[in-house]
Amino acid sequence: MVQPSFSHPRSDPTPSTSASPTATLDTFLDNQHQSYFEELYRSEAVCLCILRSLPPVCRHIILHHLWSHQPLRTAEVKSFLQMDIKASLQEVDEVMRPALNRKILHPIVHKKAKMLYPFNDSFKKGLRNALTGLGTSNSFGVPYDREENDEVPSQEELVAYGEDAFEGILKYMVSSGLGIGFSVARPQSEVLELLHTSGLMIDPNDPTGQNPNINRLTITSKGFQFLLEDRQTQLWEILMYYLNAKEANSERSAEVLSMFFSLGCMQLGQDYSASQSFPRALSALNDLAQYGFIYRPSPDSDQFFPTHLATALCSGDAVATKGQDADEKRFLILETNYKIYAYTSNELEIAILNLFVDIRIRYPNLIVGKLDRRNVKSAMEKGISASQIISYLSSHAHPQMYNSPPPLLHPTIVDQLHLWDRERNRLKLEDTVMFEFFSKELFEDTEAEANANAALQLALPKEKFLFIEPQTKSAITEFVKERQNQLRSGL
Amino acid sequence: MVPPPPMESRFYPKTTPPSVLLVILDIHPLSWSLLSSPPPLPPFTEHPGIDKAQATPMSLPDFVTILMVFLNAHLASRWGNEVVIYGASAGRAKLLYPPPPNAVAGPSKPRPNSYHPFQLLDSRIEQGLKEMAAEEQERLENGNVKSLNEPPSMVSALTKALCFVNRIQPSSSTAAALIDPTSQDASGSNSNGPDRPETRILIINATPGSNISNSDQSNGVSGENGDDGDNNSKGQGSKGGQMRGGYVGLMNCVFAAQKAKVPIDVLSLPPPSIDASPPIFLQQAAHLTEGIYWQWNGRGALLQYLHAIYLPPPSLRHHPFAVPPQDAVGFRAVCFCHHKTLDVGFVCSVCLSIFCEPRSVCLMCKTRFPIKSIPTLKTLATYIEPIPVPDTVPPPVIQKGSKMHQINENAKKDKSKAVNGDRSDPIEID
Amino acid sequence: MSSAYGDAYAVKVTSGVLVTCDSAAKQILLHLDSKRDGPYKFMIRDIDETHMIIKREYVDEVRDSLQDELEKNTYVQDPNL
Amino acid sequence: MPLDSNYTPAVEDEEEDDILDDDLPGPSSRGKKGGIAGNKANGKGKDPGRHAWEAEYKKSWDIVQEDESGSLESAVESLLARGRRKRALMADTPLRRSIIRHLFIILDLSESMNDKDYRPTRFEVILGYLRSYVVEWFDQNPLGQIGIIMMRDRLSEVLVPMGGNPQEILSVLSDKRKLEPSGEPSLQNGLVMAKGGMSHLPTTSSLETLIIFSSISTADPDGPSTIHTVLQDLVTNEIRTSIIALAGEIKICKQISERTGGKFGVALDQDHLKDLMWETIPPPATTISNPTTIGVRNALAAASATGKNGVTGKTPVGDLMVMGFPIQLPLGGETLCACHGLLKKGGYLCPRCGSKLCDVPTDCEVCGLMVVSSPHLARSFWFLFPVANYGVLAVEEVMDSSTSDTCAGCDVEFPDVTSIEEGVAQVEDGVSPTGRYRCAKCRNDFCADCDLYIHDTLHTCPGCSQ
Repeated sequence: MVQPSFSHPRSDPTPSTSASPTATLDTFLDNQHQSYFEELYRSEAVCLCILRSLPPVCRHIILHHLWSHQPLRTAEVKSFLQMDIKASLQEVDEVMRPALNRKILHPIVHKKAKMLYPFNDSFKKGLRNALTGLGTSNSFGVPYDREENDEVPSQEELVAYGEDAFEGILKYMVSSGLGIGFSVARPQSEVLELLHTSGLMIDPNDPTGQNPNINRLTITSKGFQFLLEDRQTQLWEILMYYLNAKEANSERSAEVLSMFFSLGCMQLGQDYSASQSFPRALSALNDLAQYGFIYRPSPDSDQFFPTHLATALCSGDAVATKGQDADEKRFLILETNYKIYAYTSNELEIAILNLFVDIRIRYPNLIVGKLDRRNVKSAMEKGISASQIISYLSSHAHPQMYNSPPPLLHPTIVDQLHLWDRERNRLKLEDTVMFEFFSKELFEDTEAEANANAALQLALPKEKFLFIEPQTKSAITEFVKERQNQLRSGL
Repeated sequence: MVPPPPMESRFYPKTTPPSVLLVILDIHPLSWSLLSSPPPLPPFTEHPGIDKAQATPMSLPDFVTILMVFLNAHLASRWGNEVVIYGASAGRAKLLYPPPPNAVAGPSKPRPNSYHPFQLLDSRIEQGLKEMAAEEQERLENGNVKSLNEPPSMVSALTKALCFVNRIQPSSSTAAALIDPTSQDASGSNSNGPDRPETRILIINATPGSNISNSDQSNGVSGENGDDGDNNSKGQGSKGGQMRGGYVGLMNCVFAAQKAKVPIDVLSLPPPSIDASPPIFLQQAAHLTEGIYWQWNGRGALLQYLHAIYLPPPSLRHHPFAVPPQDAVGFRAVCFCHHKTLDVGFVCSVCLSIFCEPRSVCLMCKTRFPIKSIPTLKTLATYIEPIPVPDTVPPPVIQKGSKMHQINENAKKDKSKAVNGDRSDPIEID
Repeated sequence: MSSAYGDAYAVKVTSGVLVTCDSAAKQILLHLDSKRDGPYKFMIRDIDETHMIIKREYVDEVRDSLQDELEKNTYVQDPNL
Repeated sequence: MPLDSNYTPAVEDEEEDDILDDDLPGPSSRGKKGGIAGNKANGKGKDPGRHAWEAEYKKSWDIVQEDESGSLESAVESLLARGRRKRALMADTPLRRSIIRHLFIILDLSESMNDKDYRPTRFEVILGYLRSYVVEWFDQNPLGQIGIIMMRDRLSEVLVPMGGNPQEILSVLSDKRKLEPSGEPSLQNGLVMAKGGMSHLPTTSSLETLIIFSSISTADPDGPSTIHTVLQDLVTNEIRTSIIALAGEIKICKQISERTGGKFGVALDQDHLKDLMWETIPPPATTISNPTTIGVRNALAAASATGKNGVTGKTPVGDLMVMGFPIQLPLGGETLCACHGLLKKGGYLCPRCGSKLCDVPTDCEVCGLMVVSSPHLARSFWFLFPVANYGVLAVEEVMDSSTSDTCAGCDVEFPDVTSIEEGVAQVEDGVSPTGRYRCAKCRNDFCADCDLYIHDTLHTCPGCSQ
């Protein structure tokens, strides 16, 4: 029951998030079409970030082949990977799949059991330009030429600004759910709209979700799960919700997406010119300001500073996230006796901990609490799953915890959490109609029929019981009746 | 609950630790002039192993641009990857990137079409190279032309690189280990954090021949009479320093790298047409540290080769990727008396120092050897002749008559020195 | 039309809520049901080790009472200790 | 023996200083800091009359103490300083060392190994140290061989026969079940077995035994031969016997080690135990009296070349050995090897006769040349060319001279001189107040980390190699 993914990160990377932070992004991209990518790959920044989002092996094969003129051949891939030359195409495909999904390579059936993977030209060009710096699309942001004398916010200020803005939103969500009142300003209405449409928050008085009163939103279980994600994932989820909203309004989202990537490649502390960097995505840029991705000295100025939220967007691992750096994020020590020591004074983190930890002692910079059944189960009532808690714990584990032999979290605790999760639903209840047969053949015929119509819930051949979905009752009874007649007439 | 990861994910790692690439770039002016204008004919025509094809000229600026793209690719291949570059010029080594703290941090304004880290790296490399070139220039104007005859001080660069590695990931044998004895198991793999970076060193050698031994042959005559001037000008440390910095130093670096599990990759630029004998000691270094040794064939395509051979981080190299097949490695040594590269040598049973000819007293530990055995050894020495070796390995260099003569007088000198028996600095023999 | 008795092909149809659970929970349910009487019994049919059919109207009640029963049997450490 | 002077009841009781920044110098440091060393002896117990081994057990983590400002800086610095002082002696060690070593580690596995004065037990600690010891040993003595003998139940048995493969030894050391301590040790049996195990070995290589003795008594068999006769044999066979006692100083042990030219030490605590063990790792200086005759390998080489065997009447101190440096073949096709006559991939080519050998170091089957790969020799070169110790730099020195502001090794920036307050300077001698250490030769400055690294591991000064 001990999950392999909870073991020591070096032995098995990505301990906390079974999915990478950009999981939402990946799923989004995988569903896009050729044209969409063509549009994306016009920007070198996108090519760079897409390349980095590939799994290492695939990534290196791409880089390996980037500068050669012929298309990549399956034989070559096999030789790179020391595969048997007779290895099946699937194995190669398995490795190259991410690149194919991103339309970096266009598979062409060469001979039988042989494939050619020519590069997508725009990607190849884009990546090469990214490496050589010969691009023309200004995708890395056009710096804003300011006068010498006007003041520039320091990196710390930018980080602080970004943190405040984003944590403000999170705090608002938390405080809406729990009694704890943060003195937080309500985010702008657009943000609330997004939170609502994304289903992170709902208006309890408005079950339909048609005309919610966005001032009375409360957090949903989905929202709680959102809170437990690490920062990287949260950012991308928000961005993806934003993107989807745009799509819903049938706007072209490619520009916006490529802007996200460009932001991710920008330099913290540097100011850029909005109009020249993103001529076609200005409105989106303004929206991002509300989430603290960028900072504008004055709302209508062309100058903007990306905050660490933006610049860290594409840095695959949260460790690279400036502002809340590694050891600031790793404050949890979890003992096998379920005691938790959290070296943090961050209101938000404490609030999140409070979701499933029974906080006993609270010092200025230290929280001592206990993972106990009552709190964990109450958290689970809120819709938080055991694995989410576990991932939260392991992603915030104190460096000290890495010095003890793996797994990072002690199996007993992991198991106990899973057990508590199990405990909640020991009953599986489903409406059913039971058919009780006496003749074997009739039973079997009906079972086959029910199976064919996917109406079967459960079949007990020994007792000759058949359980089927209620809505299919009539159909099945019809069938049974005529079978009965056939059989009866049979004798 | 989470399903167990599928099979292929165990075969192909999902992520790799961030990797730090330390590049040691040989910018010896003579070597590069040789590379940029290759000689019309390969010197060793009688050697079967080399093809007579004319090498494409490769000038330092051309190569540096290629190198920059490669380094950008390294930075691009993973977030958190880092690059450190040392320049090794004649007898000197210098850190080129990251810039020294007091230096101006690159261009103030980022270019709209280049990723800022790339831009920083490239501009800084250019700047650093220019600085070094300038320093070389003034060294020449200050008149010590002989300094050009010194080999590029790879060793100095290597030591600096290893010190750097030691700083970013200290070995377990530091004060911390002294404090707690629990970290005393043979597997010293106590990592203080989720992912510690993996480091590797890439030596880009431009100097023909095994740049330690043949340096002494290259500046053989001039070096000899130059020595006195050398000694009183730069102090006696230098000569010994060169010798130690040559073979023993390199070996020490290799062992240190082995301990730190840092592979040393070697890219040897001089194509066979220029240089029939590969830098065997760099080759040994690569072999002993499980690095990759590869010699350019002088036919361009360096960019592809760099990406193909040297880009994958160590964690991916042996699996799933494969390292290119390595040549035969000559485990030759350099004798302490004349810095000759030896196939068969005479070794002091006490201190294991290596000599190219039988002698009565060990130069290092002053052990007296039995007079009786010397004649037998002498005769034995004459038996030694080069053996037919595979193409991949050069035949041992044959001494010219003049060289022989010179060595003999060296030997005399040594003997006299040995009799004086100053143990202060055993290095300053010859 | 022949009576169900003796007719090999007769089929008995009952509708309700199928409960699937581990045998321990099953036993608890049986126990709960045994304590009720008359119309308040929720069990329609006990099928096997891990299945039973109960009346639709009792579903929530059953679930809650099971939870209570489980809570009774789980030791919760006194937070003040 | 110098080592003991630490442990004899110290005479001077003055400077009753606290053990807070106590740095437990290895015995080697005695030469330089005799005062402190002597002081350590009674520094353990407060009352002067007590012997060191009577002192209550000091846990190693007690040594590290926070200074009043609550930081560990001073403690760590003292540890560094201790390393520096240890090296101070290394630098002027004689150049003559016997490289080809054969070592028997005689391990006391008596009941006493279960004592808990070392956490968790002596047994565990010793095993842990031994594993890293073996690795380190082979690292510095690639041409040497190690065997392990264990003493328990008054018997001695060879745990690992003399061999040059650390992996095999480690594997044996790693399974504890076979090594369960029991009974009493018999020093005599252990030594006899060791002697027997080394009788066939050439005396050109230095024969050594390292005894880790945990109990305070030895239960030797009655009979004609006593431990003293055994001791006599050891002396005649020049088997250098070093003894590290965990419990206390034992007369016979001290005698043995003194007579055979070994070292004797009593471990104060885990750190010190480690120091004692690690001191036996670098090859021992060959004493003048020790006549190493011509080795068999060397004789082989000579004989093969010139029909007569090279052993001469008068035994010189050392001898020139003819060694060939092979060529390692790539793992290409399979070829016949000269030593086994088997088809094998890879292998080495004898540089003289060109026959293929499976492994080095070995004597070439065909021409009898002793074939070693030069790295094997090169491993021992670092103490032929030791790196001179770096001197500490006082604040003013840095002030006046135009020094670079980065470390010549790792290019880390030095702390700003002006910002150094005097408090740190007096933590330990040998610690530079400016955090700079200057090489006397090349006048380059290094940071403390590089200083440690260069002298402990790298053995090459970045500045001097320019």
